[in-house]
Amino acid sequence: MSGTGKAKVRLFARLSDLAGTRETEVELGEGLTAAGVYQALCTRFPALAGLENSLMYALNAEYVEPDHPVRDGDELALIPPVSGGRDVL
Amino acid sequence: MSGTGKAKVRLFARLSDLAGTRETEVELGEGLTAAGVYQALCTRFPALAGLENSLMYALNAEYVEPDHPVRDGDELALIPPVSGGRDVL
Amino acid sequence: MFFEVTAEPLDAARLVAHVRKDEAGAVALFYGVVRDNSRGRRVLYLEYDAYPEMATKVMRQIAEEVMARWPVTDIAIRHRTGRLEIGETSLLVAVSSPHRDEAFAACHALVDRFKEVVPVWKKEVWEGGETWIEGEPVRHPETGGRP
Amino acid sequence: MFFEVTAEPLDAARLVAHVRKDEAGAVALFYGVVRDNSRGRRVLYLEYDAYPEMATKVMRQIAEEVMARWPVTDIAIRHRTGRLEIGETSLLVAVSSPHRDEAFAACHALVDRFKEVVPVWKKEVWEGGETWIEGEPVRHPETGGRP
Repeated sequence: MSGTGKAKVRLFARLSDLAGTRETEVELGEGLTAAGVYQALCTRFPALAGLENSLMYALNAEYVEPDHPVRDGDELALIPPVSGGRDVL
Repeated sequence: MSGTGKAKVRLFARLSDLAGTRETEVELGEGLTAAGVYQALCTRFPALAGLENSLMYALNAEYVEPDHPVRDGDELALIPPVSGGRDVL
Repeated sequence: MFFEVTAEPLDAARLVAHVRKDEAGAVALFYGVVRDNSRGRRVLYLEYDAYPEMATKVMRQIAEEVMARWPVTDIAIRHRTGRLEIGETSLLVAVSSPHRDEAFAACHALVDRFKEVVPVWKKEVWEGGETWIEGEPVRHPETGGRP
Repeated sequence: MFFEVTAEPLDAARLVAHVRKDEAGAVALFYGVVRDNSRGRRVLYLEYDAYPEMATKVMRQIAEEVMARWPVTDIAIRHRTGRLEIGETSLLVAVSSPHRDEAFAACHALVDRFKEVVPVWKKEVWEGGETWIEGEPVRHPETGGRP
Protein backbone atom coordinates (compact mmCIF):
# COMPACT_ATOMS: atom_id res chain seq x y z
CA MET A 1 0.00 0.00 0.00
CA SER A 2 1.23 3.49 -0.73
CA GLY A 3 0.93 6.02 1.99
CA THR A 4 2.78 8.93 3.44
CA GLY A 5 6.50 9.13 4.22
CA LYS A 6 9.54 9.92 2.17
CA ALA A 7 11.18 8.48 -0.92
CA LYS A 8 14.63 9.10 -2.30
CA VAL A 9 14.70 10.12 -5.98
CA ARG A 10 17.76 9.63 -8.15
CA LEU A 11 18.41 11.54 -11.34
CA PHE A 12 20.88 10.64 -14.06
CA ALA A 13 22.47 11.99 -17.21
CA ARG A 14 20.39 14.73 -18.83
CA LEU A 15 17.91 14.72 -15.94
CA SER A 16 20.57 15.46 -13.35
CA ASP A 17 21.95 18.22 -15.56
CA LEU A 18 18.45 19.72 -15.91
CA ALA A 19 17.67 19.49 -12.21
CA GLY A 20 21.15 20.46 -11.07
CA THR A 21 21.20 17.55 -8.65
CA ARG A 22 21.63 13.79 -8.72
CA GLU A 23 19.50 13.04 -5.71
CA THR A 24 16.58 14.50 -3.84
CA GLU A 25 13.76 13.51 -1.52
CA VAL A 26 10.02 13.74 -1.93
CA GLU A 27 7.25 13.68 0.62
CA LEU A 28 4.81 10.99 -0.37
CA GLY A 29 1.15 11.89 -0.50
CA GLU A 30 -1.48 9.17 -0.21
CA GLY A 31 -1.46 6.84 -3.24
CA LEU A 32 1.48 8.51 -4.98
CA THR A 33 2.78 6.62 -8.02
CA ALA A 34 6.15 6.70 -9.80
CA ALA A 35 4.73 9.04 -12.44
CA GLY A 36 3.14 11.11 -9.67
CA VAL A 37 6.50 11.58 -7.99
CA TYR A 38 7.91 12.77 -11.33
CA GLN A 39 5.05 15.29 -11.65
CA ALA A 40 5.68 16.52 -8.11
CA LEU A 41 9.37 16.95 -8.95
CA CYS A 42 8.52 19.03 -12.01
CA THR A 43 7.05 21.66 -9.71
CA ARG A 44 10.32 21.87 -7.83
CA PHE A 45 12.51 21.52 -10.99
CA PRO A 46 10.55 23.01 -13.91
CA ALA A 47 13.33 22.06 -16.35
CA LEU A 48 12.32 18.43 -15.89
CA ALA A 49 8.82 19.00 -17.29
CA GLY A 50 7.62 17.41 -20.52
CA LEU A 51 9.66 14.22 -20.40
CA GLU A 52 6.87 11.78 -19.42
CA ASN A 53 6.82 10.09 -22.83
CA SER A 54 10.48 9.11 -22.80
CA LEU A 55 11.01 8.47 -19.08
CA MET A 56 11.15 5.10 -17.42
CA TYR A 57 10.95 4.43 -13.71
CA ALA A 58 12.96 2.14 -11.50
CA LEU A 59 11.92 1.41 -7.95
CA ASN A 60 14.68 0.04 -5.76
CA ALA A 61 16.71 -0.68 -8.89
CA GLU A 62 14.00 -2.58 -10.79
CA TYR A 63 12.03 -1.25 -13.75
CA VAL A 64 8.39 -0.59 -12.80
CA GLU A 65 5.28 0.72 -14.51
CA PRO A 66 4.56 4.48 -14.26
CA ASP A 67 1.51 3.74 -12.12
CA HIS A 68 3.45 1.67 -9.60
CA PRO A 69 2.95 2.98 -6.04
CA VAL A 70 5.89 4.51 -4.20
CA ARG A 71 6.24 3.73 -0.51
CA ASP A 72 8.08 5.17 2.44
CA GLY A 73 11.81 4.44 2.20
CA ASP A 74 11.73 3.53 -1.50
CA GLU A 75 14.39 4.64 -3.92
CA LEU A 76 12.85 5.87 -7.16
CA ALA A 77 15.06 6.48 -10.18
CA LEU A 78 14.02 8.47 -13.23
CA ILE A 79 15.56 6.65 -16.20
CA PRO A 80 16.06 8.62 -19.41
CA PRO A 81 16.45 6.59 -22.60
CA VAL A 82 19.76 4.73 -22.63
CA SER A 83 22.15 5.29 -25.49
CA GLY A 84 21.01 2.27 -27.50
CA GLY A 85 21.18 1.86 -31.22
CA ARG A 86 23.65 0.83 -33.89
CA ASP A 87 25.60 4.03 -33.92
CA VAL A 88 26.66 3.92 -30.34
CA LEU A 89 29.71 1.75 -30.30
CA MET B 1 58.34 -25.25 -67.80
CA SER B 2 59.05 -28.19 -65.55
CA GLY B 3 62.38 -29.86 -66.01
CA THR B 4 65.09 -31.49 -64.05
CA GLY B 5 66.68 -30.21 -60.88
CA LYS B 6 65.71 -30.45 -57.24
CA ALA B 7 62.74 -29.39 -55.15
CA LYS B 8 62.45 -29.15 -51.41
CA VAL B 9 59.46 -31.00 -49.94
CA ARG B 10 57.94 -30.08 -46.59
CA LEU B 11 55.78 -32.41 -44.52
CA PHE B 12 53.52 -31.44 -41.64
CA ALA B 13 51.43 -32.94 -38.85
CA ARG B 14 50.45 -36.55 -39.56
CA LEU B 15 52.57 -36.65 -42.72
CA SER B 16 55.76 -35.73 -40.91
CA ASP B 17 54.96 -38.31 -38.23
CA LEU B 18 54.41 -40.95 -40.94
CA ALA B 19 57.56 -40.06 -42.87
CA GLY B 20 59.68 -39.47 -39.79
CA THR B 21 60.92 -36.18 -41.22
CA ARG B 22 59.65 -32.66 -41.79
CA GLU B 23 61.69 -31.93 -44.87
CA THR B 24 63.30 -33.76 -47.74
CA GLU B 25 64.47 -33.21 -51.30
CA VAL B 26 63.37 -34.82 -54.55
CA GLU B 27 65.10 -35.02 -57.91
CA LEU B 28 62.73 -33.70 -60.52
CA GLY B 29 62.13 -35.80 -63.58
CA GLU B 30 60.92 -34.15 -66.79
CA GLY B 31 57.35 -32.83 -66.42
CA LEU B 32 56.99 -33.80 -62.78
CA THR B 33 53.83 -32.42 -61.13
CA ALA B 34 52.97 -31.81 -57.47
CA ALA B 35 51.04 -35.09 -57.35
CA GLY B 36 53.94 -36.78 -59.13
CA VAL B 37 56.36 -35.64 -56.44
CA TYR B 38 54.00 -37.11 -53.83
CA GLN B 39 53.98 -40.43 -55.70
CA ALA B 40 57.77 -40.39 -55.87
CA LEU B 41 57.92 -39.75 -52.14
CA CYS B 42 55.65 -42.72 -51.43
CA THR B 43 58.36 -45.00 -52.83
CA ARG B 44 60.82 -43.57 -50.34
CA PHE B 45 58.30 -43.34 -47.47
CA PRO B 46 55.72 -46.12 -47.98
CA ALA B 47 53.75 -44.95 -44.92
CA LEU B 48 52.70 -41.89 -46.94
CA ALA B 49 50.87 -43.96 -49.56
CA GLY B 50 47.11 -43.78 -50.07
CA LEU B 51 46.57 -40.16 -49.04
CA GLU B 52 46.03 -38.67 -52.51
CA ASN B 53 42.33 -38.04 -51.94
CA SER B 54 42.80 -35.90 -48.85
CA LEU B 55 46.08 -34.18 -49.67
CA MET B 56 46.47 -30.64 -50.94
CA TYR B 57 49.61 -29.15 -52.44
CA ALA B 58 51.28 -25.82 -51.89
CA LEU B 59 54.05 -24.59 -54.12
CA ASN B 60 56.19 -21.85 -52.60
CA ALA B 61 53.50 -21.31 -49.96
CA GLU B 62 50.53 -21.01 -52.35
CA TYR B 63 47.87 -23.65 -52.88
CA VAL B 64 48.19 -25.25 -56.36
CA GLU B 65 46.40 -27.93 -58.35
CA PRO B 66 47.78 -31.51 -58.12
CA ASP B 67 48.83 -31.32 -61.76
CA HIS B 68 50.83 -28.13 -61.27
CA PRO B 69 54.43 -28.56 -62.51
CA VAL B 70 57.26 -28.46 -59.99
CA ARG B 71 60.46 -26.69 -61.02
CA ASP B 72 64.04 -26.57 -59.89
CA GLY B 73 64.36 -24.71 -56.59
CA ASP B 74 60.65 -24.89 -55.74
CA GLU B 75 59.38 -25.64 -52.27
CA LEU B 76 56.51 -28.10 -52.37
CA ALA B 77 54.41 -28.69 -49.25
CA LEU B 78 52.07 -31.62 -48.74
CA ILE B 79 49.07 -30.24 -46.88
CA PRO B 80 46.90 -32.67 -44.91
CA PRO B 81 43.36 -31.53 -44.08
CA VAL B 82 43.39 -28.74 -41.52
CA SER B 83 41.49 -29.16 -38.30
CA GLY B 84 38.34 -27.35 -39.51
CA GLY B 85 34.86 -27.91 -38.29
CA ARG B 86 32.59 -26.81 -35.46
CA ASP B 87 34.08 -29.05 -32.86
CA VAL B 88 37.55 -27.63 -33.01
CA LEU B 89 37.49 -24.58 -30.87
CA MET C 1 29.40 -14.42 -13.58
CA PHE C 2 30.79 -11.00 -12.94
CA PHE C 3 29.19 -7.59 -13.52
CA GLU C 4 30.62 -4.24 -12.63
CA VAL C 5 30.34 -0.52 -13.19
CA THR C 6 33.55 1.26 -12.33
CA ALA C 7 35.34 4.56 -12.78
CA GLU C 8 38.65 2.69 -13.20
CA PRO C 9 40.16 1.78 -16.58
CA LEU C 10 38.84 -1.60 -17.73
CA ASP C 11 41.19 -4.57 -17.56
CA ALA C 12 40.37 -7.08 -20.31
CA ALA C 13 42.81 -9.73 -19.10
CA ARG C 14 41.06 -9.92 -15.74
CA LEU C 15 37.68 -10.38 -17.41
CA VAL C 16 38.95 -13.14 -19.67
CA ALA C 17 40.65 -14.89 -16.75
CA HIS C 18 37.30 -14.79 -14.99
CA VAL C 19 35.28 -16.47 -17.76
CA ARG C 20 37.93 -18.94 -18.92
CA LYS C 21 37.07 -22.48 -17.85
CA ASP C 22 38.69 -25.81 -18.71
CA GLU C 23 35.62 -27.00 -20.63
CA ALA C 24 35.35 -23.79 -22.69
CA GLY C 25 37.17 -23.84 -26.02
CA ALA C 26 36.14 -20.36 -27.07
CA VAL C 27 36.08 -16.90 -25.55
CA ALA C 28 34.52 -13.95 -27.38
CA LEU C 29 35.43 -10.55 -26.01
CA PHE C 30 33.89 -7.27 -27.10
CA TYR C 31 35.43 -3.85 -26.52
CA GLY C 32 33.33 -0.73 -26.85
CA VAL C 33 35.86 1.99 -27.56
CA VAL C 34 35.49 5.78 -27.60
CA ARG C 35 35.83 6.89 -31.19
CA ASP C 36 36.80 10.25 -32.54
CA ASN C 37 33.61 10.97 -34.48
CA SER C 38 29.87 10.58 -34.12
CA ARG C 39 26.99 11.74 -36.29
CA GLY C 40 29.42 13.64 -38.50
CA ARG C 41 31.03 15.57 -35.63
CA ARG C 42 34.54 15.35 -34.26
CA VAL C 43 34.26 14.11 -30.68
CA LEU C 44 36.67 15.46 -28.05
CA TYR C 45 35.80 13.05 -25.26
CA LEU C 46 32.86 11.23 -23.69
CA GLU C 47 31.34 11.33 -20.27
CA TYR C 48 29.51 8.24 -19.00
CA ASP C 49 26.92 8.28 -16.27
CA ALA C 50 25.31 5.19 -14.75
CA TYR C 51 23.00 3.95 -12.04
CA PRO C 52 25.53 1.40 -10.83
CA GLU C 53 23.46 -0.72 -8.42
CA MET C 54 20.72 -1.13 -11.02
CA ALA C 55 23.10 -1.50 -13.96
CA THR C 56 24.76 -4.56 -12.44
CA LYS C 57 21.35 -6.04 -11.65
CA VAL C 58 20.14 -5.54 -15.24
CA MET C 59 23.42 -6.94 -16.60
CA ARG C 60 22.75 -10.09 -14.61
CA GLN C 61 19.22 -10.27 -16.03
CA ILE C 62 20.39 -10.04 -19.64
CA ALA C 63 23.16 -12.55 -18.93
CA GLU C 64 20.52 -14.96 -17.64
CA GLU C 65 18.40 -14.39 -20.75
CA VAL C 66 21.42 -15.21 -22.92
CA MET C 67 22.38 -18.28 -20.88
CA ALA C 68 18.86 -19.62 -21.28
CA ARG C 69 19.23 -19.35 -25.05
CA TRP C 70 22.80 -20.53 -25.74
CA PRO C 71 25.04 -23.12 -24.04
CA VAL C 72 27.36 -20.54 -22.58
CA THR C 73 29.92 -21.39 -19.90
CA ASP C 74 30.37 -18.00 -18.27
CA ILE C 75 29.78 -14.27 -18.79
CA ALA C 76 31.44 -11.14 -17.45
CA ILE C 77 30.59 -7.51 -18.20
CA ARG C 78 32.20 -4.26 -17.09
CA HIS C 79 31.31 -0.69 -17.96
CA ARG C 80 33.32 2.36 -17.13
CA THR C 81 31.93 5.72 -15.99
CA GLY C 82 33.27 9.25 -15.92
CA ARG C 83 35.33 11.02 -18.54
CA LEU C 84 36.78 8.78 -21.26
CA GLU C 85 39.24 9.92 -23.89
CA ILE C 86 39.31 8.81 -27.53
CA GLY C 87 40.55 5.22 -27.72
CA GLU C 88 39.65 4.30 -24.16
CA THR C 89 37.43 1.31 -23.50
CA SER C 90 33.95 2.02 -22.16
CA LEU C 91 32.52 -1.51 -22.24
CA LEU C 92 33.89 -5.05 -22.06
CA VAL C 93 31.69 -8.11 -22.58
CA ALA C 94 33.34 -11.53 -22.27
CA VAL C 95 31.62 -14.84 -23.01
CA SER C 96 33.10 -18.32 -22.79
CA SER C 97 31.52 -21.43 -24.27
CA PRO C 98 32.53 -24.89 -25.44
CA HIS C 99 32.36 -23.87 -29.13
CA ARG C 100 32.86 -20.68 -31.03
CA ASP C 101 29.44 -20.11 -32.63
CA GLU C 102 27.70 -19.76 -29.28
CA ALA C 103 30.42 -17.50 -27.91
CA PHE C 104 29.98 -15.10 -30.83
CA ALA C 105 26.19 -15.20 -30.84
CA ALA C 106 25.85 -14.76 -27.09
CA CYS C 107 28.43 -11.98 -26.91
CA HIS C 108 26.77 -10.07 -29.75
CA ALA C 109 23.32 -10.48 -28.19
CA LEU C 110 24.62 -9.28 -24.82
CA VAL C 111 26.08 -6.11 -26.30
CA ASP C 112 22.82 -5.40 -28.15
CA ARG C 113 20.74 -5.96 -25.02
CA PHE C 114 23.16 -3.96 -22.94
CA LYS C 115 22.64 -0.92 -25.13
CA GLU C 116 18.86 -1.34 -24.91
CA VAL C 117 18.25 -1.76 -21.21
CA VAL C 118 21.24 -1.18 -18.95
CA PRO C 119 21.00 2.24 -17.25
CA VAL C 120 24.21 3.77 -18.56
CA TRP C 121 24.27 7.07 -20.45
CA LYS C 122 26.78 8.77 -22.66
CA LYS C 123 27.45 12.46 -23.18
CA GLU C 124 29.35 13.43 -26.30
CA VAL C 125 31.51 16.50 -25.94
CA TRP C 126 32.69 18.22 -29.09
CA GLU C 127 34.21 21.57 -29.96
CA GLY C 128 31.74 24.13 -28.64
CA GLY C 129 29.01 21.85 -27.36
CA GLU C 130 27.88 18.64 -25.76
CA THR C 131 24.82 16.42 -25.69
CA TRP C 132 23.50 13.40 -23.84
CA ILE C 133 22.89 10.62 -26.35
CA GLU C 134 19.44 9.15 -25.91
CA GLY C 135 18.08 6.29 -27.93
CA GLU C 136 14.62 4.82 -27.87
CA PRO C 137 12.87 4.85 -24.51
CA VAL C 138 14.09 1.90 -22.48
CA ARG C 139 12.09 -1.24 -23.05
CA HIS C 140 11.31 -3.47 -20.16
CA PRO C 141 13.91 -6.28 -19.96
CA GLU C 142 11.30 -8.95 -19.28
CA THR C 143 8.37 -8.00 -21.48
CA GLY C 144 10.40 -6.46 -24.32
CA GLY C 145 7.80 -3.69 -24.53
CA ARG C 146 7.29 -0.47 -22.69
CA PRO C 147 5.71 -1.19 -19.34
CA MET D 1 47.21 -5.77 -40.42
CA PHE D 2 49.27 -8.23 -38.47
CA PHE D 3 49.54 -12.01 -38.90
CA GLU D 4 51.83 -14.33 -37.00
CA VAL D 5 52.50 -17.93 -36.12
CA THR D 6 54.59 -18.22 -33.00
CA ALA D 7 55.69 -20.72 -30.36
CA GLU D 8 55.37 -18.00 -27.69
CA PRO D 9 52.29 -17.53 -25.48
CA LEU D 10 49.81 -15.21 -27.21
CA ASP D 11 49.45 -11.68 -25.89
CA ALA D 12 45.90 -10.39 -26.43
CA ALA D 13 46.64 -6.86 -25.25
CA ARG D 14 49.28 -6.42 -27.95
CA LEU D 15 46.86 -7.58 -30.64
CA VAL D 16 44.12 -5.23 -29.48
CA ALA D 17 46.55 -2.32 -29.29
CA HIS D 18 47.48 -3.10 -32.87
CA VAL D 19 43.93 -3.00 -34.29
CA ARG D 20 42.58 -0.16 -32.13
CA LYS D 21 42.21 3.04 -34.16
CA ASP D 22 40.62 6.37 -33.26
CA GLU D 23 37.80 5.90 -35.78
CA ALA D 24 36.96 2.38 -34.58
CA GLY D 25 34.29 2.19 -31.88
CA ALA D 26 34.29 -1.59 -31.60
CA VAL D 27 36.84 -4.35 -31.24
CA ALA D 28 35.84 -8.01 -31.36
CA LEU D 29 38.45 -10.42 -30.07
CA PHE D 30 38.23 -14.19 -30.29
CA TYR D 31 40.27 -16.61 -28.18
CA GLY D 32 40.58 -20.24 -29.21
CA VAL D 33 41.40 -22.02 -25.97
CA VAL D 34 42.57 -25.57 -25.31
CA ARG D 35 39.74 -27.38 -23.62
CA ASP D 36 39.87 -30.44 -21.44
CA ASN D 37 37.66 -32.67 -23.57
CA SER D 38 37.04 -33.51 -27.19
CA ARG D 39 34.84 -36.09 -28.87
CA GLY D 40 34.00 -37.53 -25.47
CA ARG D 41 37.61 -37.99 -24.39
CA ARG D 42 39.54 -36.26 -21.65
CA VAL D 43 42.34 -34.33 -23.34
CA LEU D 44 45.73 -34.05 -21.60
CA TYR D 45 47.26 -31.45 -23.89
CA LEU D 46 47.45 -30.39 -27.53
CA GLU D 47 50.30 -30.13 -29.96
CA TYR D 48 49.98 -27.63 -32.84
CA ASP D 49 51.97 -27.85 -36.04
CA ALA D 50 51.97 -25.22 -38.79
CA TYR D 51 53.52 -24.18 -42.05
CA PRO D 52 54.28 -20.70 -40.75
CA GLU D 53 55.33 -18.87 -43.96
CA MET D 54 52.25 -20.11 -45.75
CA ALA D 55 49.92 -19.72 -42.77
CA THR D 56 50.62 -15.99 -42.48
CA LYS D 57 50.10 -15.61 -46.24
CA VAL D 58 46.73 -17.38 -46.11
CA MET D 59 45.71 -15.37 -43.03
CA ARG D 60 46.32 -12.23 -45.07
CA GLN D 61 44.19 -13.64 -47.91
CA ILE D 62 41.22 -14.38 -45.67
CA ALA D 63 41.62 -10.97 -44.01
CA GLU D 64 41.40 -9.35 -47.43
CA GLU D 65 38.29 -11.40 -48.26
CA VAL D 66 36.68 -10.17 -45.04
CA MET D 67 37.70 -6.55 -45.57
CA ALA D 68 36.11 -6.65 -49.02
CA ARG D 69 32.84 -7.73 -47.44
CA TRP D 70 32.57 -5.64 -44.25
CA PRO D 71 33.70 -2.10 -43.41
CA VAL D 72 36.44 -3.26 -41.09
CA THR D 73 39.15 -0.92 -39.79
CA ASP D 74 41.90 -3.42 -39.01
CA ILE D 75 42.56 -7.12 -38.44
CA ALA D 76 45.23 -9.04 -36.53
CA ILE D 77 45.60 -12.81 -36.14
CA ARG D 78 48.07 -14.91 -34.17
CA HIS D 79 48.29 -18.67 -33.80
CA ARG D 80 50.52 -20.54 -31.43
CA THR D 81 52.40 -23.74 -32.19
CA GLY D 82 53.97 -26.48 -30.08
CA ARG D 83 52.62 -28.05 -26.92
CA LEU D 84 49.67 -26.21 -25.32
CA GLU D 85 48.19 -27.09 -21.97
CA ILE D 86 44.50 -26.99 -21.07
CA GLY D 87 43.37 -23.37 -20.79
CA GLU D 88 46.12 -21.94 -22.96
CA THR D 89 45.22 -19.82 -25.97
CA SER D 90 45.94 -21.31 -29.39
CA LEU D 91 44.35 -18.62 -31.57
CA LEU D 92 43.61 -14.91 -31.30
CA VAL D 93 41.62 -13.03 -33.92
CA ALA D 94 41.09 -9.28 -33.39
CA VAL D 95 38.92 -7.07 -35.58
CA SER D 96 38.24 -3.36 -35.19
CA SER D 97 35.49 -1.47 -36.98
CA PRO D 98 33.45 1.72 -36.58
CA HIS D 99 30.40 -0.22 -35.33
CA ARG D 100 29.84 -3.42 -33.45
CA ASP D 101 27.84 -5.51 -35.93
CA GLU D 102 30.64 -5.57 -38.48
CA ALA D 103 33.26 -6.32 -35.85
CA PHE D 104 31.32 -9.39 -34.72
CA ALA D 105 30.45 -10.60 -38.22
CA ALA D 106 33.96 -10.16 -39.57
CA CYS D 107 35.64 -11.75 -36.56
CA HIS D 108 33.34 -14.77 -36.69
CA ALA D 109 33.88 -15.18 -40.45
CA LEU D 110 37.65 -14.94 -40.00
CA VAL D 111 37.69 -17.69 -37.39
CA ASP D 112 35.53 -19.92 -39.61
CA ARG D 113 37.76 -19.32 -42.64
CA PHE D 114 40.88 -19.78 -40.55
CA LYS D 115 39.78 -23.27 -39.57
CA GLU D 116 39.03 -24.12 -43.20
CA VAL D 117 42.14 -23.00 -45.02
CA VAL D 118 45.05 -21.93 -42.84
CA PRO D 119 47.74 -24.65 -42.72
CA VAL D 120 47.74 -25.28 -38.97
CA TRP D 121 47.17 -28.73 -37.48
CA LYS D 122 46.25 -29.98 -34.06
CA LYS D 123 47.19 -33.22 -32.33
CA GLU D 124 45.07 -34.27 -29.37
CA VAL D 125 46.90 -36.20 -26.72
CA TRP D 126 44.87 -38.15 -24.22
CA GLU D 127 45.53 -40.89 -21.67
CA GLY D 128 47.08 -43.72 -23.70
CA GLY D 129 46.91 -42.26 -27.19
CA GLU D 130 47.03 -39.35 -29.55
CA THR D 131 45.68 -38.35 -32.94
CA TRP D 132 46.07 -35.59 -35.50
CA ILE D 133 42.68 -33.95 -36.01
CA GLU D 134 41.85 -33.69 -39.68
CA GLY D 135 38.73 -32.08 -41.05
CA GLU D 136 37.55 -31.89 -44.61
CA PRO D 137 40.28 -31.66 -47.23
CA VAL D 138 41.40 -28.05 -47.52
CA ARG D 139 39.37 -26.01 -49.96
CA HIS D 140 41.10 -23.52 -52.13
CA PRO D 141 40.94 -20.06 -50.52
CA GLU D 142 40.09 -18.35 -53.81
CA THR D 143 37.75 -20.75 -55.57
CA GLY D 144 36.10 -22.20 -52.46
CA GLY D 145 36.28 -25.65 -54.05
CA ARG D 146 38.92 -28.29 -54.27
CA PRO D 147 41.43 -27.32 -56.95
